[in-house]
Amino acid sequence: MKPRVAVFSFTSCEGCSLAILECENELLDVINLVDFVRWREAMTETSDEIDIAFVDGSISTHEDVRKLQEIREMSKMLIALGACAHTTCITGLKNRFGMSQVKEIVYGPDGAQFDTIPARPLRAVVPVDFELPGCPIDRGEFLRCVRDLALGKKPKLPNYPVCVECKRKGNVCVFFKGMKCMGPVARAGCGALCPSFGDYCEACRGFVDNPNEESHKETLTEHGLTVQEVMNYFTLFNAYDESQI
Amino acid sequence: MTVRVIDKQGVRRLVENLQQEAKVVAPHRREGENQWAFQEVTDPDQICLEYVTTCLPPKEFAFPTRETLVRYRLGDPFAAEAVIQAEPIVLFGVHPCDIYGLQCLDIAYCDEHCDPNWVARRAQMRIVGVDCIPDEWCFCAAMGTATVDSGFDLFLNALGDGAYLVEVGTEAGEKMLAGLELREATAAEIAAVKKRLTQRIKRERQIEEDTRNLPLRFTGKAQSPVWEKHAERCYSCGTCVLVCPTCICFDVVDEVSLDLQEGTRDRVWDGCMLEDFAVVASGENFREERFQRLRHRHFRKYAYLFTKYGRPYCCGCGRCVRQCLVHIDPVAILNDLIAESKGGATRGA
Amino acid sequence: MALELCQCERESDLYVPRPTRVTRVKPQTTLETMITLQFLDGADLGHRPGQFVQVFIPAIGEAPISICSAPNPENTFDLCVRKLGDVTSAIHRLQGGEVIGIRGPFGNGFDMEALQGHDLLIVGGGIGLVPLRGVIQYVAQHREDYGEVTILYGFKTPAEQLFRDELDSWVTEGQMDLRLTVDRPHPDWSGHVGVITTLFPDLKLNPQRTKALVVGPPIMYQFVITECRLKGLADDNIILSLERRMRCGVGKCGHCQINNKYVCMDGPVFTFSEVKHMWEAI
Amino acid sequence: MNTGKIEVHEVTRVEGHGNIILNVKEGKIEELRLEITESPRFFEAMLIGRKWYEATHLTCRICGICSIGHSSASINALENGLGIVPSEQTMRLRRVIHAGETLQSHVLHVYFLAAPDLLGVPSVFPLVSTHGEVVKRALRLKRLANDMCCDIVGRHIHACSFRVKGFPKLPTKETLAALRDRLVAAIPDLQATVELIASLQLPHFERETEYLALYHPDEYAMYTGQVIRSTRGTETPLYDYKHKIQEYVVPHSHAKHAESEFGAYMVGALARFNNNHEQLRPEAQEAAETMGLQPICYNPFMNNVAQIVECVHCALVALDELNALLDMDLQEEDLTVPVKACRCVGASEVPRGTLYHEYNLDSEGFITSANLIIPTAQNLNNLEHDMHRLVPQILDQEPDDIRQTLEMLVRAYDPCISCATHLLEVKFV
Ligand SMILES: Cc1cc2nc3c(=O)[nH]c(=O)nc-3n(C[C@H](O)[C@H](O)[C@H](O)COP(=O)(O)OP(=O)(O)OC[C@H]3O[C@@H](n4cnc5c(N)ncnc54)[C@H](O)[C@@H]3O)c2cc1C
Ligand code: SF4
Ligand code: SF4
Ligand code: SF4
Repeated sequence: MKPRVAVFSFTSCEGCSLAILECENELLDVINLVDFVRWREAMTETSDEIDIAFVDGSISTHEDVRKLQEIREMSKMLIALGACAHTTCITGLKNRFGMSQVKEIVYGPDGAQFDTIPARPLRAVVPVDFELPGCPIDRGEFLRCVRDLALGKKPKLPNYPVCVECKRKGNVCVFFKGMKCMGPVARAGCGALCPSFGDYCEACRGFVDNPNEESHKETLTEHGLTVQEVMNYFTLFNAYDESQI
Repeated sequence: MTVRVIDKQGVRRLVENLQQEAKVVAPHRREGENQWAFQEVTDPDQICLEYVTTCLPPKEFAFPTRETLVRYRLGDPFAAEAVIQAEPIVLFGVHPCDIYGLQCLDIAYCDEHCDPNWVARRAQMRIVGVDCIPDEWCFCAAMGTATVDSGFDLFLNALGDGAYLVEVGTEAGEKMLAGLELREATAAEIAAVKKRLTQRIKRERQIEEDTRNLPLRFTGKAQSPVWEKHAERCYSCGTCVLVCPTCICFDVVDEVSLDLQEGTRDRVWDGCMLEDFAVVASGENFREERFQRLRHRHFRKYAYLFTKYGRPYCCGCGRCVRQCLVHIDPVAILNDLIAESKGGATRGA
Repeated sequence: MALELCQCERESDLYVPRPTRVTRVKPQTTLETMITLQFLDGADLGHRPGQFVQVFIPAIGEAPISICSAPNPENTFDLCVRKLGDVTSAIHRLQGGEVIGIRGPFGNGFDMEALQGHDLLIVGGGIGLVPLRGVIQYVAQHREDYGEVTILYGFKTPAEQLFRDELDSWVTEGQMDLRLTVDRPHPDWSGHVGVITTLFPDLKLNPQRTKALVVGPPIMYQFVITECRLKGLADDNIILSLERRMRCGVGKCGHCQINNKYVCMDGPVFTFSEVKHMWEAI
Repeated sequence: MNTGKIEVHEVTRVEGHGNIILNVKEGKIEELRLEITESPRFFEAMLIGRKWYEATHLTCRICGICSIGHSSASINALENGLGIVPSEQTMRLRRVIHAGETLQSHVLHVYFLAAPDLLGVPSVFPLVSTHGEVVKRALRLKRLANDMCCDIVGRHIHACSFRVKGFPKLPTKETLAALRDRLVAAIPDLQATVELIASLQLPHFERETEYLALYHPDEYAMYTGQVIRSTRGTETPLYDYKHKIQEYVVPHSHAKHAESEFGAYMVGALARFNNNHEQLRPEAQEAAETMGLQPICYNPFMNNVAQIVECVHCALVALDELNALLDMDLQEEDLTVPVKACRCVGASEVPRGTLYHEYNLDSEGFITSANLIIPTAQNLNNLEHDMHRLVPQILDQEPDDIRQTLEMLVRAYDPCISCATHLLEVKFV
């Protein structure tokens, strides 16, 4: 039987769920591999019997926590879809402020009624079987993940930095063009997309297992960034810090 | 044989002639400061023969960054076949160090087992060498690769104004010159090139030891503080080994079509500086620490393979240190090792 | 030009797996299973004990696995596999009858001729017994060529014991001295308890005549080698088999290198004197 | 239905989380509202303390559908503030990717989200077997639209190299030519789309309201415009947007609502059409006629039709721009930007309407405050007014049909709820 697949969204831009719909050339093959049984953005039906749940978004309200636990209950396998679910992505930037401060700032005196907690990745709330990183996910990586699951393989992420893919592409390192890049510490898998388009890597896929962060902070400083700017580079997609919540 | 001179127009015609029969690949300028890359020639005027070094070495034309080794159809039984794709190709404008690098891979890829993909591509490859422009990082003189006397079909030595002294390496090279009217070189021209080549052997970045003794300098150096000192800022990003003309390692990955009908086994460039290179299925990592990986890379280049094949597996092109963001430098490492084994302490340690 | 250097013939099928039929599946423990294979054309694999093959499961991938049987007249060979990842799990899903791919045999294997006339001390820890089973079968087939054979086999719990139904025949037909041990006391176990080195004090062997063949997890080697040396064995006579990550099996991909040695070409079998100066070995 | 409560918990096939609540007692509406339950992300707060060059990549993450639109508004704002005039080459490339996104979003909306309603199925998936060709056509068009972005800026969702002043890497001529050829080949698919929509019956419903859209003297305003134009006859300069649009908080919504001096108003494809139809390509005007769309149209369901009109227009604009680019000699440009303290205001017409970005920078280029006004948020007010007008007209129907019609109305607006939840203004002191 084909695995029953559901897609859920929490605090995010939903770009990662949409990225699935952007597999236009492969979508018909995907439908042959799996059955979509629940996906609010794309369909009206719902189902509670789920083999694989793809969940995008970070968890940033009490309601989110409750719903995610429910999804975990009804799914055999839970896969974090994209940066928000994996590192909190930019939604973690609000964690720099206290929550009551954030609400006060944004809603004024009525703020207290709103439900918001520091943004956290899925794995901080429930056990997660696999994390597909990236903002948004890499379509190829998503397709490989679906295929591997259909074949009974465990999906794997590279544990080397973006520089590796950048080299394999034959790119000129953007440091030679006066930019500063997070590639040496960021986890590969995107095919060094940004440097290949002349931009620098912002580490949307999070870091490799053992990034040499100290060394990279020094490198960025040597290339002219201020301490604040270095912090910004490190936190744009990776602001979530366990110890802060 | 008389020594001939090819002028700017001649070079252009030579390229056009070669393009009749083969894909011609030559250095081109790339965006960014002082950047070049080997690229297929579409317009001979875009070729840039006066260049320092390319981002990737020319090995990619015989060992692509990713290539399919085996293709198979699923089913019972599955049907697998080798995929060996080779086409006539001319690498035009290769520096001596890179020619040396290709030879290193020839040896390693043909040792005991013969890698069919490498061999097929190399069999159809012709090389036109050109002498180089040094930069602040290269050290070919120290490695003895500033000049080569084999490994090319033609070799061009600059005379200025786009003219070159032509050295013929093979019969195929001689044939390449057919139809081009080349004048004979003057004695003064020959002397000028000779003089330049002799000077080339003495460059600033030197290794303070006869390179032939390098393997000796590695004995007893496994526990040297040199490794940790130099590895401190290493990212394990693999850039140094991926851009190296003499590095050979690869990973093999399986790709299966989404309809689950067919698949390929592909090899992609890999490198021993990467953290997971020596991880086994049980999870154990046999080179867990950065310094262990840095140590292995240097032992391999200057001791293991040197001893095995009688030549260093480093051509001194300087790509690794040039492109390493923290400029971890084999010359500095070698000199530290040499200083250490000559009795001094590690410099700066 | 380049190929002036190339002395070898072209091996265009170097990376192509040969179709091989799974003729039998024999589960061993919850983690290990044994499969028997035969080339579709019935050809002989032509291996020696201690060599390995690259097993290819279509659509999944390839993994190096030791051949765990001695050459036989039926031209079949056995593999015993622990379920650890993609390929090994796929091997566990085999039911028999399927066609999978094999490249090899690769590696040096045990030099069975050089072992002739010697007493053998065979030490297997856990799944390390797998490549040694080929040696044991070979010795049983050529029993008169070898002296006394002692087998030490240690495993964590009784449930993890491999080749259960064969062990008796090693003792009776093979006339070998087999000693088993489990790491920790266990309700289902009445035999020896303790790590494998605890079997050594009772051993009586002639260090001049004995060659030790040791295969096990990395942690086991240093302790067993120490015991062997205490028994007076020369480093040349302690023979090991090492495992590393491996991609090509033919000395190209670089993954299995230990110092200057390639496990796939120079090994997996090494003498202790070969590896004792290699800081990456054990 | 005369009495009872209808709740649509989590409206499906829209982007983001929203509920419809309708409570009727004896033929009278007691309660009717669209609840926006999407978790707020506090974008304006996120922006505080970030460098100016991070704004574009940060704000494009507001929305996965109109990410290019957010980048456009952001770049437009920064360039206005920092006094940068992009080159012709840059503007042409931007118009291609902007058209790509509009095309992709409209195709997604009409084929995947709205069409199942019209064809009576719960999602696009059953259509694969019943309307295989239609689905394949939609996928083809969507892929092409995506590639118009991917081939130039790396990806459509959260473009990599879409930056202030220009493009760090230029596409090759081969890439551009390939896109042009594919666009030419896609014309029949667009025609077929027009015919398909012309053949479908959309609900009749009208409510007079105000339509707002950007206006540009030289073109049908998409990437950006100069003034905010209203069907009520007013024109407001872009930097004065706060005088035209007032935002306010409503208790049932995590998204702010907006109104102009005339009350609720609508933005989006229909609003653009109603304001600027005479600037559309003739072929697009023809398509409008074929599908029965005429200015000024007060039927919000016709927004779907206006979207298809824009698909035709955008494809033709992109074609012209690609041809022009192929005739040019593309030049690497200097992308260095001098920074200064300034107020940056910009806007873009994104698939769902006018999107405003405003940042204030200090002298080092750090963002000190930000304000973002998102199209869906502007439309919510109008949408609720529509619902109040529509419900009495259909109250005699079965609850399921009422529910269905209300959902269709919500979908016709193509709301992007996750976007809308971030228009929360931050006042920083
Ligand atoms: C000479 C030799 C003989 C062997 N003999 C036997 C035998 O007889 N029986 C037996 O059971 N085993 C044997 N092994 C071990 C066996 O090869 C491994 O267990 C097997 O390769 C696991 O493959 P897999 O696809 O199941 O594992 P996977 O874990 O899926 O891994 C495949 C490869 O990827 C690597 N890998 C795993 N995880 C990661 C990660 N997170 N990131 C990057 N890389 C990763 C692994 O190192 C492995 O090389 C032998 C090994 C060698 C070298
Ligand atoms: S551009 Fe970035 S990812 Fe690429 S090599 Fe340079 S530092 Fe690494
Ligand atoms: S290059 Fe970096 S920022 Fe770009 S997609 Fe890859 S990981 Fe993300
Ligand atoms: S030495 Fe430099 S290039 Fe090599 S892995 Fe370390 S940091 Fe990367």
